[in-house]
Amino acid sequence: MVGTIPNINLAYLVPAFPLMGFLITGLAGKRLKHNQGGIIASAMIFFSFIISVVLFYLLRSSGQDSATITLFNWIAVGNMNIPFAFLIDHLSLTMMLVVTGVGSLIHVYSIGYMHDDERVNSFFAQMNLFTFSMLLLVMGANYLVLFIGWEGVGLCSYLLIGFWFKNPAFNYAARKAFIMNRIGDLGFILGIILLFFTFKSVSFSEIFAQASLMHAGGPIITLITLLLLVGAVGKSAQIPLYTWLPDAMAGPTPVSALIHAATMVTAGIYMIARSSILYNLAPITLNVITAIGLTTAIVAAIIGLRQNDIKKVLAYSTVSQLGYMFLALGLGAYSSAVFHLTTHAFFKALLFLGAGSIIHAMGGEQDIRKMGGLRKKMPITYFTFLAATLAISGIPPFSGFFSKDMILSKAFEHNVILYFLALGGALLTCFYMFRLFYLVFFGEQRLAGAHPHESPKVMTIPLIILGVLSVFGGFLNIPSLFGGNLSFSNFLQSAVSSKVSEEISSTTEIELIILSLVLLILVIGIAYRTYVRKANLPARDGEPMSIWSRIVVNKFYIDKTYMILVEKPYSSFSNFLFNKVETKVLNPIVDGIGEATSRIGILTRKLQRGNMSFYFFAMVAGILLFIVFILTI
Amino acid sequence: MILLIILFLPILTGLFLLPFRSASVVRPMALAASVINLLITLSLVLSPSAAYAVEWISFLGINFSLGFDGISMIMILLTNLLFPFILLAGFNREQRNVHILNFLILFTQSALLGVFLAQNAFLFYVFWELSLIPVYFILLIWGGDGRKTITFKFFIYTLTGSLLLLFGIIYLYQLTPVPHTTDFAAFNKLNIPATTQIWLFWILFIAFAIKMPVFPFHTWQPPTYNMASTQGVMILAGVMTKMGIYGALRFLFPVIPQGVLYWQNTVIVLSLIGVIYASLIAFRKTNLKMLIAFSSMAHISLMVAAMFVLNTYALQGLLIQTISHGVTIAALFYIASLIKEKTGTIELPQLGGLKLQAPKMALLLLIVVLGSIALPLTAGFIGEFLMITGLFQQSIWFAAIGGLTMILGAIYMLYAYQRAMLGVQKSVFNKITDIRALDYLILIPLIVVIIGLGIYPQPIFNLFDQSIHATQNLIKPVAEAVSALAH
Amino acid sequence: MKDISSAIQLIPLEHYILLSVALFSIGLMGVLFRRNTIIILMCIELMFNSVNLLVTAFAAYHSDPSGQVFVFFIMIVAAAEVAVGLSILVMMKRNVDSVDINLLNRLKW
Amino acid sequence: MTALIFTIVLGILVLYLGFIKNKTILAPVAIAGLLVSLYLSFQDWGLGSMYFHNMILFDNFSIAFNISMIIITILIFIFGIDYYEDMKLHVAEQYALMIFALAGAFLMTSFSNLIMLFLGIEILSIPLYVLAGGKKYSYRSNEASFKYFMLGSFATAIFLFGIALVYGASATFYLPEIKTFIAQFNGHLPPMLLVGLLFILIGVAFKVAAAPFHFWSPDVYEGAPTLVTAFMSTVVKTAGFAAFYRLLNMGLLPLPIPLEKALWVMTALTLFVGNLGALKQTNFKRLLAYSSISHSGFIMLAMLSQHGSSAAVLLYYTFVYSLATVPIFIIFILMKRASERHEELFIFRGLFKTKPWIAVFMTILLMSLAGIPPTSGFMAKYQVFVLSISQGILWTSIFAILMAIIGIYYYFNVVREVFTEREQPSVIIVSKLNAALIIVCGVAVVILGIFVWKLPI
Repeated sequence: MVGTIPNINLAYLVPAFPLMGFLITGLAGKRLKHNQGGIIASAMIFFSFIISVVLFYLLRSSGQDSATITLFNWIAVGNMNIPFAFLIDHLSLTMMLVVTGVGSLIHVYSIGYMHDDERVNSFFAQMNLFTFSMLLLVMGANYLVLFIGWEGVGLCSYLLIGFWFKNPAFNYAARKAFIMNRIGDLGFILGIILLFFTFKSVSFSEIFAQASLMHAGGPIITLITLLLLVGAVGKSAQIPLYTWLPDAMAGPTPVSALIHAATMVTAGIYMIARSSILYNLAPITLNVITAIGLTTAIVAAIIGLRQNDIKKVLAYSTVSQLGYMFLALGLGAYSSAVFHLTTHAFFKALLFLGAGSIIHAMGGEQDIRKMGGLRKKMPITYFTFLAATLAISGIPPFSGFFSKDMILSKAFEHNVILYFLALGGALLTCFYMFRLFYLVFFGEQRLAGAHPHESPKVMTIPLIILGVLSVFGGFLNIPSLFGGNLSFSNFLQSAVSSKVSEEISSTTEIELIILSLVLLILVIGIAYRTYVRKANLPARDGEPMSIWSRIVVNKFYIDKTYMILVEKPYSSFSNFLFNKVETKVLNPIVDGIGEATSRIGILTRKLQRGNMSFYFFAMVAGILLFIVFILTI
Repeated sequence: MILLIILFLPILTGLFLLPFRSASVVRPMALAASVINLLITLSLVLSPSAAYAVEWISFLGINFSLGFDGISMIMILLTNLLFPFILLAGFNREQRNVHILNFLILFTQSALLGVFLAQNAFLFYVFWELSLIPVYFILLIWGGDGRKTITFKFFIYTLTGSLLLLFGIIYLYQLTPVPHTTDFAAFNKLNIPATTQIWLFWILFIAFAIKMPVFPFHTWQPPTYNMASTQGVMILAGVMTKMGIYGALRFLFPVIPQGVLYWQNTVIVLSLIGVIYASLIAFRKTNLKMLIAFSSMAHISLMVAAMFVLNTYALQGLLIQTISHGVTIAALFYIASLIKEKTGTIELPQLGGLKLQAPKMALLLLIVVLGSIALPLTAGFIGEFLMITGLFQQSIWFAAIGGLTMILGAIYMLYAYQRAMLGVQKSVFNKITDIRALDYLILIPLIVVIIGLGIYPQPIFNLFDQSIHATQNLIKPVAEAVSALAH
Repeated sequence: MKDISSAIQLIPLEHYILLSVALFSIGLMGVLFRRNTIIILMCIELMFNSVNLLVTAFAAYHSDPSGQVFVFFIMIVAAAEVAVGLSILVMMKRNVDSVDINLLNRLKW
Repeated sequence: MTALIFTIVLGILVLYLGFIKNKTILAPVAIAGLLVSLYLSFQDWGLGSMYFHNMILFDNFSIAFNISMIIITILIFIFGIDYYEDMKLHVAEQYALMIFALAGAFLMTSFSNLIMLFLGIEILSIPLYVLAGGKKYSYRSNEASFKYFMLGSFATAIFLFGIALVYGASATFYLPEIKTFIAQFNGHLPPMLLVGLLFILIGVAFKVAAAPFHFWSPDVYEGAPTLVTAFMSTVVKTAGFAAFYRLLNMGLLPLPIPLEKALWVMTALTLFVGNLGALKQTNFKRLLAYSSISHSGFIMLAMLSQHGSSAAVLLYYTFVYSLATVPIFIIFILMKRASERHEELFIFRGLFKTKPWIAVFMTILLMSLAGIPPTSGFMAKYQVFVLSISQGILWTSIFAILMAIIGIYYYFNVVREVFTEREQPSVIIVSKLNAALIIVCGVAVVILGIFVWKLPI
């Protein structure tokens, strides 16, 4: 009895609007007035946000968990039948709301931010295209439609990272991002195919229906989940495929906010949460996820400590936050992962936009060592940024606190060591965030000749809205501890089947919270002492430093390792193939045959000596030979 | 009868046009003819039932019998779809002896259609050779530098394969029950001892392997593509490579299933090697046309691999990829030659930043590139997805290696795109022009096909299913061979 | 006719065969090893005549007249050939002023 | 028979016409006469009449071959009109000698007795010795005729010796009787007979320039006047193969195993020498000489692979081969004139630029020689391979196919020259008649390739 919900077909409009926006802004191109493109684009996203809200209430009122709506039969081959269908359920609705909501804010913000760029219209076109693909991703009713969005967002991130295409470094970053994503995608598509051969279908409903009857730990399931995981790792920038994300900061800041913080990078989390039923069947995979998540969270946080580019810091923090989400997934706490995803969308978007407005104010300067004392100059940015910082650091009652706390407590349930590692990561996060915060806003301005000023309204208003969200966003999911009813998690229950594990007693939970709180305050204090009181700056590049910090500054040399282990061998091997195999072996063989033949030809010609007695000899010889031949044979 | 029209309309038009020397007369009429042919073909798609057969050389069992099934139909569709654009590519361009050139192109079209329509091996062979002759002259007369030697190598190399094929055909002919015949129908009924099939396989396959080309029979290809004129390379890469695939489907699977089975993995491995090999080389190629040539080889190799796993997914994927690859590669080469026209070079290091002056060209190139790296919602994705699915059914490793095209293709294609279009602009390209209406006329429809089939491929699948017996003809014999081995 | 053949048959056939084979070989050797065209022509004639002898002998032994007829044919043809050959020889002498067969070797390869 | 007699008379007539100093009438008369004998040959179709104590048998086989040879000769004569224009003296002899040679060819196709075969070969050869030396003061022509004569008469001697030995063994010159005589040994022939047969075959093989008895042909073809070369490489070769086939078919079937093996070796050698010799050839006439050797190889393949029933293929092959070769020689003559009497391949350069139509037909003719569809040359090769492969002769066929590829290589070498630009384009004069005939031949070559029917011979 799916699809009986009245007006559910409105769902078409959700992706339709951004698509329209893409076509309009893309095709109209130059013909549009300078910021018309931005307005149209933002409006489109906003419309689909409205529709999503409407859908939300429709679903609520209908009392159903999900609705599938099919556009047309996409691929029907043999016994493979893949419709182009959307699935509207609580999970996808959540994602839709996040994508369109945060998305529209960022679009509005971009109107101001990209104001001076001459290719602003194509910028918005690509942003809309991205939103469209992202919506396909979250709304798809089967893995293949999801995959469309999956690759679509990859493409858009490629385009937008390389938006300022004159800079070769940016182009490189864009290519790197796309290819690393593609590596993941290969695993993903193989996983989908294996799914198909296992379940004879790729649509969520059928697969999960069958999977719920299977028992855990089957090799096939493990393989499937691992393959899917490869895709998620690539998309969500986890170890070992995370290096593209920091480079992706080459793109315009709104892009970083929308794609590389709020939405695209969370696709992996979404996909795993979506496949929760499968993952519950594969404990091994879950452990792998936990390991990946935790390491990523901590390593990225450590690297973040020593970054001096404001966007790089945020990038690494994104990576580490995604690590937390993976951790949650690994622990089977899918809903908390999605919850953290949501809150993270709020405050990380806010952080990026704030950073954007700072960069805007500083005239394109991104080095936090050159900033400082912006507290007075740009109060709105300051306050919103503060809110976001507190949120990401997990200070109650800011949104980050609730989501992160859930994950931590899950970790504690699972294993104490896990908990402390996670907590350590959280403390690191707190430290580098406040380092950033203090360096930027406190002290006195260090960059001479810059006249920082508060950004225009079109940029600040989204900041404020996001600020509000990141302050109160946590209240969506107040744990029973604080008299809440985990409304968010319950809302998701129907879509994702979280692993049930014994609740820890509220007393221990209280203790844990207090512990973490104390530590956090301590960390903030240290940060304050170092960067505000002593006001000592991070080391300049080139200054001598200890091995440890050198390693950290060089991001554990992972980029270099990849360069040496992958890129160099790749190109040299392809050189070898062409210069040696193709030109030295294959071509010579073919040409050699021709050459040999013509050699023989020349010899045969030379046989024709032109003098008679030789001819006589030849004939007689021939005759004698034939006589011998016929008489002996 | 309608088949006769489809078959002979182009060449007759070409002959009729020979006396006219002015381009303004020849080109439009040639174009008109090919468009009409396309329309007729489409009408045929709607009502797919036509055949034509007369005795030709009775004492040699040769009949002039035309007909088609899903596979041929798709090939014919591709041919007639591409040729209008190939002819269009000649418009507004400086060409010597336009009338002869257009005649040769139309001649090629007829020959190719003949290959795909023939229901008789001898007829097939005749057209197979015929298609080579005009192309040879197109390359020889209108080709680029070093055409004399390169064209010659290509010609001889291809003919070597063809003559072995001829041997194979005659061998099959004399195996048929008296009175001997060369009809495919008779060939399909043969059951040849396995030992024979095993050696006969290569006699027949080499010709196709060279045409496609399969590693390591590909050495003629990159230089030829690089040297060929725009139209020449569009024909070569767009359609002629498909002759090999079609021929293999026609000859190998129904006639010598056991041979196919015996060599299946060999060929698949060879093709997969080809995939990796070509992709890797393409990465280091600085000459754009060479690069596209190698990328084409990579794609074709994947198609060959898919062809030899021989299950429904692979076949369907193969067929849709046939069209997708034909269209994409034609568009790619067209844009490449546009770049050559505008900048005078095709060497990537000398290019760069063209997007500043020619954003539209950059955009179109990007779309085509995305099509060729099989982004979802392009036909390429459907094709590669299905083919990889098919490979998966054989072995997950085949699928994984075949799937590497997704990554490697992205690597070299995007690299090439960025080197040509993005980055800082060279000062010499300050005043190059963006593409003109004519180029739109060629590229937009091709792109529409690429994306349209990516969004809604079903028509092609249906077309193929309409002649489900075609699938049966291909799969059943091999399946039987498998079961025979089992017992 | 009758007594001629009987007279021929006084000598056993092998002798004829051996003789004519010998003649033939002599001619052949001459063709191979001499360089003077005239002599080579002579040797070829010798070979013809060895054939004539052989055929005659056989004809007598088979007592079948067609053999003799054939001999006449051969003689006529040989005569014609020699006529042509000598004229060619004259031409050659005029052109290269020699009768050495290996002088004429411009046409080669 | 009447055709034969008439042809001889015609020869004498033309010879006497030489006394009239008006040489414009020669060709018309000769051609008209040949047309008459063509008509007469048609009259004999299906009669199978015998003459001279059954030494000559005009069955359909011989008549078919005669007709084809007459047609080719007519073609050559028509081209001759233009060719002999600038020649002052002795034109009549040229025509007359060719006609006599033709008469000899008739004998070679219709003998049923070794004596007649011998006479035919000689009547064919002796005029050719003279024709080859037709250019009296040309060194090369002289050398050609000299070599041809020397080697020719040497081969004749061998041939005669063979006949003598066979006669000695079998006491007859009649092929049917020889056949029955051989049959009684059922395979194990006495050496004398075997050697005799071998010598006879060698004598014929010499005429068709089968390796290793081919050495005369490149030199002679190059040296002889081009029109004579055309005549030799077409009519003479046709006659030679007709004789060869008839000899095997009437006299030696079933072919004794040793002889068959020997002939296979000869075939392979011929294919090899012909194609590889031509591969790197720069002189066009020599190229065609080698190509005719290689074609001999293919014909022998057909002839041997199916004794007795390959006559039709033989006729078809020789005819279409001649039909393609003659006009090529003519185009060669024209190009030679246009480029100060050079004979290398490069003289064809720029032909497409100056005379596109001639170039196109040149291409078609070369394609026919190379055996590429839809020309008749392809059909001919196809039938050859059908014969050989259906006899299970796989390896030789593969070998022949590889050789065919080499053939394509050198023919298209010429095509490539035709279609490449030339520095200073040369003026090529093509008389209307020649152009027309070239086109007719080209069209005929294609038509015969498309409409093929089995001849009842």
